[in-house]
Amino acid sequence: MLEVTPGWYMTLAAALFVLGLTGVLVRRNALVMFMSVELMLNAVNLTFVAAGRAAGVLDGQVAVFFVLVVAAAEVVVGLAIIVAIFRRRETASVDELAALRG
Amino acid sequence: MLTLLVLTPLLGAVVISLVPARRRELQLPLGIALSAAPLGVAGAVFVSFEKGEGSFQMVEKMVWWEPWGISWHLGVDGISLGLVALTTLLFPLSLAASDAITHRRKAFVMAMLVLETGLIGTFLALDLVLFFVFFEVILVPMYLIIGIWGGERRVYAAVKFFIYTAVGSALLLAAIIALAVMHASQSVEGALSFDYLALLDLEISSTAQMWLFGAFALAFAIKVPLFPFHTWLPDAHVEAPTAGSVLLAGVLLKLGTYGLLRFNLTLFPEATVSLVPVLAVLAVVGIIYGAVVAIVQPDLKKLVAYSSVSHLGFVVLGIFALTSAGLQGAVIQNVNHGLTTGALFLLVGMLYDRRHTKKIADFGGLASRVPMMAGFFLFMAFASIGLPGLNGFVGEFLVLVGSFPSLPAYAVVAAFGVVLAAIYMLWAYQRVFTGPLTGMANRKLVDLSPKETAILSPLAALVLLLGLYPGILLDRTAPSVEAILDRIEQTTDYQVPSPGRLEDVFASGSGDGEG
Amino acid sequence: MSPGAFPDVAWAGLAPELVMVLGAVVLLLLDVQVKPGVKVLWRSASAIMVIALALGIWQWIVTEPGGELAFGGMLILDPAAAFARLVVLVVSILAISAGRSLFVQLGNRAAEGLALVLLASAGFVLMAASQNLVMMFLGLEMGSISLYILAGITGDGVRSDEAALKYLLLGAVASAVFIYGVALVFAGTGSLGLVAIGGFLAQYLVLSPAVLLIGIGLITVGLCFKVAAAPFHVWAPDVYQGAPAGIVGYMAAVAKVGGFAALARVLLSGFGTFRADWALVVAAIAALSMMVGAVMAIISTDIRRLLAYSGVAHAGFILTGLASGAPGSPSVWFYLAVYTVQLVAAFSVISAVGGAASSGSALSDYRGLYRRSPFLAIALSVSLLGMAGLPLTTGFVAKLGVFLQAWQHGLQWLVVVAVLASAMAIYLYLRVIVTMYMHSPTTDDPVGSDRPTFWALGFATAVTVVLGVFPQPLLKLVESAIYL
Amino acid sequence: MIELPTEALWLVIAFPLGGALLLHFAGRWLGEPLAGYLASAASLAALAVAAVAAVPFFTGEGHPSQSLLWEWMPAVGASFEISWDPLSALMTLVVTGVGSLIHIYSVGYMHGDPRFARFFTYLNLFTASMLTLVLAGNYAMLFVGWELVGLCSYLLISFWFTRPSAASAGKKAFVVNRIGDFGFLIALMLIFSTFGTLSYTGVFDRAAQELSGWAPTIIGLMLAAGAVGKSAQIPLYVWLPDAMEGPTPVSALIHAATMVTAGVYVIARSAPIFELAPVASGVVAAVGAITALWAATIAIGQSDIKRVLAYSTISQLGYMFLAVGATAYVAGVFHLMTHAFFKALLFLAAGSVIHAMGGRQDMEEMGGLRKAMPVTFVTMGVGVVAIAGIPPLAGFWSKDEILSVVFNQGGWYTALWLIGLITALLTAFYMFRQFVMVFLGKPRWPEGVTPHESPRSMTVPLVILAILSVAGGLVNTPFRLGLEHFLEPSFEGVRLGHPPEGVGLVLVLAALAVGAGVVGAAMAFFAYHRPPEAWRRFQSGFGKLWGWWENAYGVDDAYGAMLVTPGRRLSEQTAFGVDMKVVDGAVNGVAWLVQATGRLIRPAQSGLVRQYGLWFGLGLVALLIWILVRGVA
Repeated sequence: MLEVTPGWYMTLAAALFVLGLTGVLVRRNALVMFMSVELMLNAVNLTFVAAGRAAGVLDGQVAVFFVLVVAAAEVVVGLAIIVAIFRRRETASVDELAALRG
Repeated sequence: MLTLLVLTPLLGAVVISLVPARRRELQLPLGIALSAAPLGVAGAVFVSFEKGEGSFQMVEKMVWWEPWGISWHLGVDGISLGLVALTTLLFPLSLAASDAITHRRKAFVMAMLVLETGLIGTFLALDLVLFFVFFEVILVPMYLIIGIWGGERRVYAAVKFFIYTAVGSALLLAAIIALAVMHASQSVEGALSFDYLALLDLEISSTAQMWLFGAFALAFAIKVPLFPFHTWLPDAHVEAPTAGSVLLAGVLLKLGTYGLLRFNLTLFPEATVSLVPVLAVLAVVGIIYGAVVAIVQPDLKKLVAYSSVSHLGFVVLGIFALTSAGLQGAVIQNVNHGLTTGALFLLVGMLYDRRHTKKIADFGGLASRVPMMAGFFLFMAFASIGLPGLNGFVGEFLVLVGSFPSLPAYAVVAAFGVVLAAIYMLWAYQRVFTGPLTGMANRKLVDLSPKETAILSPLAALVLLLGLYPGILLDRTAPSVEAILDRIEQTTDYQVPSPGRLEDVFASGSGDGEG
Repeated sequence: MSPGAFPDVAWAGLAPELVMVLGAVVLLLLDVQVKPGVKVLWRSASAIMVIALALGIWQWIVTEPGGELAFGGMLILDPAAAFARLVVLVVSILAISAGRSLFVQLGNRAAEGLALVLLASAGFVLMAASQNLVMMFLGLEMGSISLYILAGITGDGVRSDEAALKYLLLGAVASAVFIYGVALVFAGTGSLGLVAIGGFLAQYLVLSPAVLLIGIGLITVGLCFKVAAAPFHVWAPDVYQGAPAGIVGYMAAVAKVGGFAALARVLLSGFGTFRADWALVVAAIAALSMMVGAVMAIISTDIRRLLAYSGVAHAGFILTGLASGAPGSPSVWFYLAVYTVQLVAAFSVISAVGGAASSGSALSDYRGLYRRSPFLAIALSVSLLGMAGLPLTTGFVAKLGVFLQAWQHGLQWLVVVAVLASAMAIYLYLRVIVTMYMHSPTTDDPVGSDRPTFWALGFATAVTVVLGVFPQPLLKLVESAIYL
Repeated sequence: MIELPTEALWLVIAFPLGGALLLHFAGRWLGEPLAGYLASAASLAALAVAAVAAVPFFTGEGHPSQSLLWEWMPAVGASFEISWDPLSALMTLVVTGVGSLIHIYSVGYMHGDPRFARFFTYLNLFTASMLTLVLAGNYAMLFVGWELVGLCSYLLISFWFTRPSAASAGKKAFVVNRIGDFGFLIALMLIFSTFGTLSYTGVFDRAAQELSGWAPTIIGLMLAAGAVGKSAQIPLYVWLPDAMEGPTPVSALIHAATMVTAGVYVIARSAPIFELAPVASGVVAAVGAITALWAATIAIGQSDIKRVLAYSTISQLGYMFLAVGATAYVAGVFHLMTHAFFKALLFLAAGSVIHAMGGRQDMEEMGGLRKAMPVTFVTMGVGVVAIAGIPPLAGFWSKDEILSVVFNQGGWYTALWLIGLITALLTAFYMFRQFVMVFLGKPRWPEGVTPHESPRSMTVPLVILAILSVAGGLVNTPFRLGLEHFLEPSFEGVRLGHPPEGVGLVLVLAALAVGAGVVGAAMAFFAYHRPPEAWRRFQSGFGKLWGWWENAYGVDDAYGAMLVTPGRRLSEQTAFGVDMKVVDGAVNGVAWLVQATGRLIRPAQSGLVRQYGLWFGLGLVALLIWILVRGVA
């Protein structure tokens, strides 16, 4: 039977991370972009867990909690800002936010 | 004593800053008085200077930051002595000639005094970082003087001046750092040092010498300015107020030639010897080019500015002649040019104050209306042309005769600059001062006031004194110059040419002179 | 340590941060319960900062050269951390002094703003003191999230919202990249503590360094984003331009301190043995930052964007020191200390001229500033000349130090690039000075500055000049702020 | 008899110099005529000192000596040192003697000029400068005098500077001289790099052993270049005719008697170098001969009284060049001296005429002045006869000696001799032409002009100079070589050119020279002692040639078209084309390049978050690739 080594998990995590990053780059809606960032962070979590498991230490699993908390905090702030912008401009598309440039 | 000399003007600036702004009438006279103080100190330095001594005198050294090997290290030798004296002399005179500055006068006087500290400091610094600090700091007051009190295109000129020089000195800083690091790797303790005297003992590979020489030379070439780095100069001169022009031409440009002489020749002797042709070509091109361009300048100030390019070419040629006469000529020509060109700028300024124009075409036949002014102008013009008996000749002659044995072809071409000098100066004089008096405005001109005469007279007296008895300076510079040449001879296989059959001169010289 | 026992916490060592965090909480509670005036809140926040600074100085004095681990190895209290704390606190105090009018304008949100400043400062100090990479991430986020909110705190401007969103979005991506790098390093070495990582790397030959190298790369990129080094700097001009004037200087300064402290700690104490590998990368980023920053700043017409791009160039200069390895860290700290003070001073002037809550500051608004307010013009000029690295300002000493280090450690080419970039940079600072002194103003209205701004600017100006001439005290101070 | 030590000779320079200084500062206060008297006294005092100091040479007991005044530029062996030998003594005497007379003359001539005192300041300064030149003990100090006389020449030519032509002529003189000085400077450089010194003794004592091959030739040619400028020889003579813009005493003193002979003096002084350089000597001789003929033909066509004399001076200087080029140094110096007498006389007499004619200089407006100005008439007559080379007047002796020495050189010098002979004929022709046009015939004065004899202060110098012109030649006749003997110490060790040995040949040569003079004089007399219409017919008989002479062969225009205009255009193109556009353009181009780079990458800063993300991502990927490639490799 095929053994699923930590390497598999980490490869999957890498794929997820790239997917998330691509999402940030291709999606216009700020909300979706945030979701993509969440995907990146989840990829990180998967890596942490896999690596922690491989190394036989708990640090990886512990780190995941912190990352989750941070992700939550980021989303809270992000949503607040997006809501504020949506109220003013009735759009959540980041492509319409280009007053600052040059 | 030297610390005192450097700091006196700065103290003066502090004193001026304490004068209430509403006491406007006090600012200028006080500034003149305060700038006379360093002149006094410089006089004392000059008098107590030991004549036969080639090394640094009155050395003062205080450690500034040990780990980096930086110290407040001052000293004077025959090469800096004359320039320091010139600096301290020109400041009171140019301040006295600044009546026309009415706008923000206090700031002007302060800027001038700060500038003086910077200039004196640059000439006396024996620590490369200290030198660099002064070298750069000078830019600020000069920049303000041009940019605030200058003519119509003052901002453009000021920024060009600042940027051009700053860019030039950027690589200088890198090269200075390289030297200090080199010291760390060569000294027993592995300590960094920016001390000039310590850096003299470095053993620098030929390649490194080339690079470092290049970095130093670029900074100084821009300051001199050597062709083709000269275009900031006419702009700066045209826009600068009289005092600014006087000091720019009189002293600031000398930082370049001083730097070449002080640092390039001694720190990188090998590179010096092998790069002589490059510098000599630039110098000679500058001599001819500056003169050719000066001939048709429609603006009197620009004409004098281009004449500086030509004159300083002689200085550089003298430096890279690497002969005793050439170097002495360079040193004394530094001072001479400061006196004569300073005086010419003062005169143009006085003319400008009266007529508010510097265009040659606006004048004509002034000599019959303002004979004293015309007389001084002609005197200084002839000094600048290199009339024997006046100071300009001493420098040019020493340079030409001194550079012939080592650089015959260059010396011959340079000598032609003497012809061109007569053309542009006398033609300008002819158009401005002789012929029938033209124009209503010119008819109302007033001749020099006693004060203006008093400003110009010391310069005229020095022009004559140095022309007839340059020994007053040469006696003091000769040992220092010999020391530099000795150093070059010891560290390279260069031999200062000694008199001999012309066939040998041409065989060993780098060119094949005329005929 | 038996289970259940309270971990060994170096309370004293963390006293300044505790004061700041608790102070933030107290401020918020006070605001809810007592509803004091803005002035009272501002004074309280200032008092908290000053107390924290006093404690910070005390901690600096008692810190041992080697430092000590605290919070079970999460943090390291060494001179570098202590110095970072001093810089952050001084900058914070200057910023809230000069930014008083912003908090006044925030009205009932002033407490939030002040609390966020306290939290952000605490966060970046923790980041600088982190020995554990996850802890570093937490400090980073604590500081960054506070800054995201501060960027949009006025809530009444299109541009400030945009700035906040851009900062947040890109910052979140950068954070993700950073923490992914941490995860990869963890995967490669099996530990999160930098000391342990360093030990591991010194001890074992890493057979497949790819994962580790990518990890290091990602961490570096994440932190380079925070310090706005090219090519990860694109957010900075927009954010600096859009965020409220009263707080931009602070945002820029503390993020740089935290970011560089973390970068230095990661690269020097964690991956010091890998210097041969990362030095060139860092040097390349440094060179690119210096050139791009200088060139872009030259064509900027908004003074904030100009300062942002110049900040990119400065990041390059600091990275130059960092690339020199551990011996370069004192020069990095000197640079950071003097640059952040200049930066805060410059933005304080912008805030005074354009209004504390304003977004965007066209260069043309500074025409003839000298006539409208000589004090502000001089203060800005001194800061700018300091940034330009003109001799007799701290900027020169800082640059000299960095260049010396780089030259000594084999990065001669980088020094050449750096001196050329700094020569170019002079032009852009000169442009501002020319505008202030040599152009006539469009309006003759005098510009005022309140008393705290006056003192803050006075202090910054004095520091820039006095330490520029006699930098020995500060040089001595940073000598021990070295990463081993 | 008082023995004056060489150490005291600085007084010779100091008197006129002191006079100049005094007049410079107090001239206006002293006023007319005191300033003039003072200046004359200064000049006379110098003459007195020089005369006393020269006594030992006359008695044959004197030896050349040097006295150091002070070190000037030790690095190039330049000092202020006075060298006192027969040659400098002779020059000093000529300068102070003729100079004093011209000073006195000027008191009358410059009467009423608003800048009376200033004129004498310059005159005194000139005397001091010229004395510096001739008394110098080394080439550097000689160059001081050399240039200072140029300065004075400049100042005095453009003395009436409100006239544009005067201002322009002064500048032209200085600039053209500078071109010659360029050569002179090179000569000094060559000398210094060979000998390590510039002092005469140092150079001449070692000349034979240090100079070899082409070295002496090139030094000689370069010295000659300087001399060509100062002594107005082809191709640099063009400044001298224009120099006539100056007051006439100036023309007499500077542009006839003294300054312009400095070139001859320098070559004579450098005889030990030319001794080693026969080619250089030959060039000098050829230049001199051609100039003599060239200028003489031009002189024929001039109608301005002073221009005739100016071209005559150029021509006579050509004789002197011919002499020194033929190593007849003594003859050259001899002609220098006699020429100083009679040419100063001619100029002063012309000045007297101009004075009488109310400033008019056109000879066509003169005529018949014989009766109105008897003294001037007689004295000028003496001068004309002297210059025409008619015995026993001064000009005959010197010119004859030159021609016979040149003839004796043989070879191609014979051709030069022939040129000299033709020139002698032409000289007599144009001088008599002038004399006839001015003094004889019927008056052609314009209305309102009533010529009168000049005041005593002007006529007395005329008379004295006339006497000198008559008797001056007697110092060196084939019967008694007084001057040659006198100058012997100065030319010790130098082979001097000599006239042929045989008495018969000498007499034939002399007869030919005299014959040429007489023929020329007679031709002039017959052609011009007639009504103006007749001369015009005579002149038109020459066809185009006359036009060329009148127009001085158009050399000025040619120089203008070939040198001045292109030079100016070059300068303009350099200044406004190269300098502004290329050199400064490059500087501004660098600045533009930086900005252009900025504008090029500015679009990256689009303000679009996703694009920012893209840059971030690209940077990240690039970095990772680099790390991996490096790490794995």
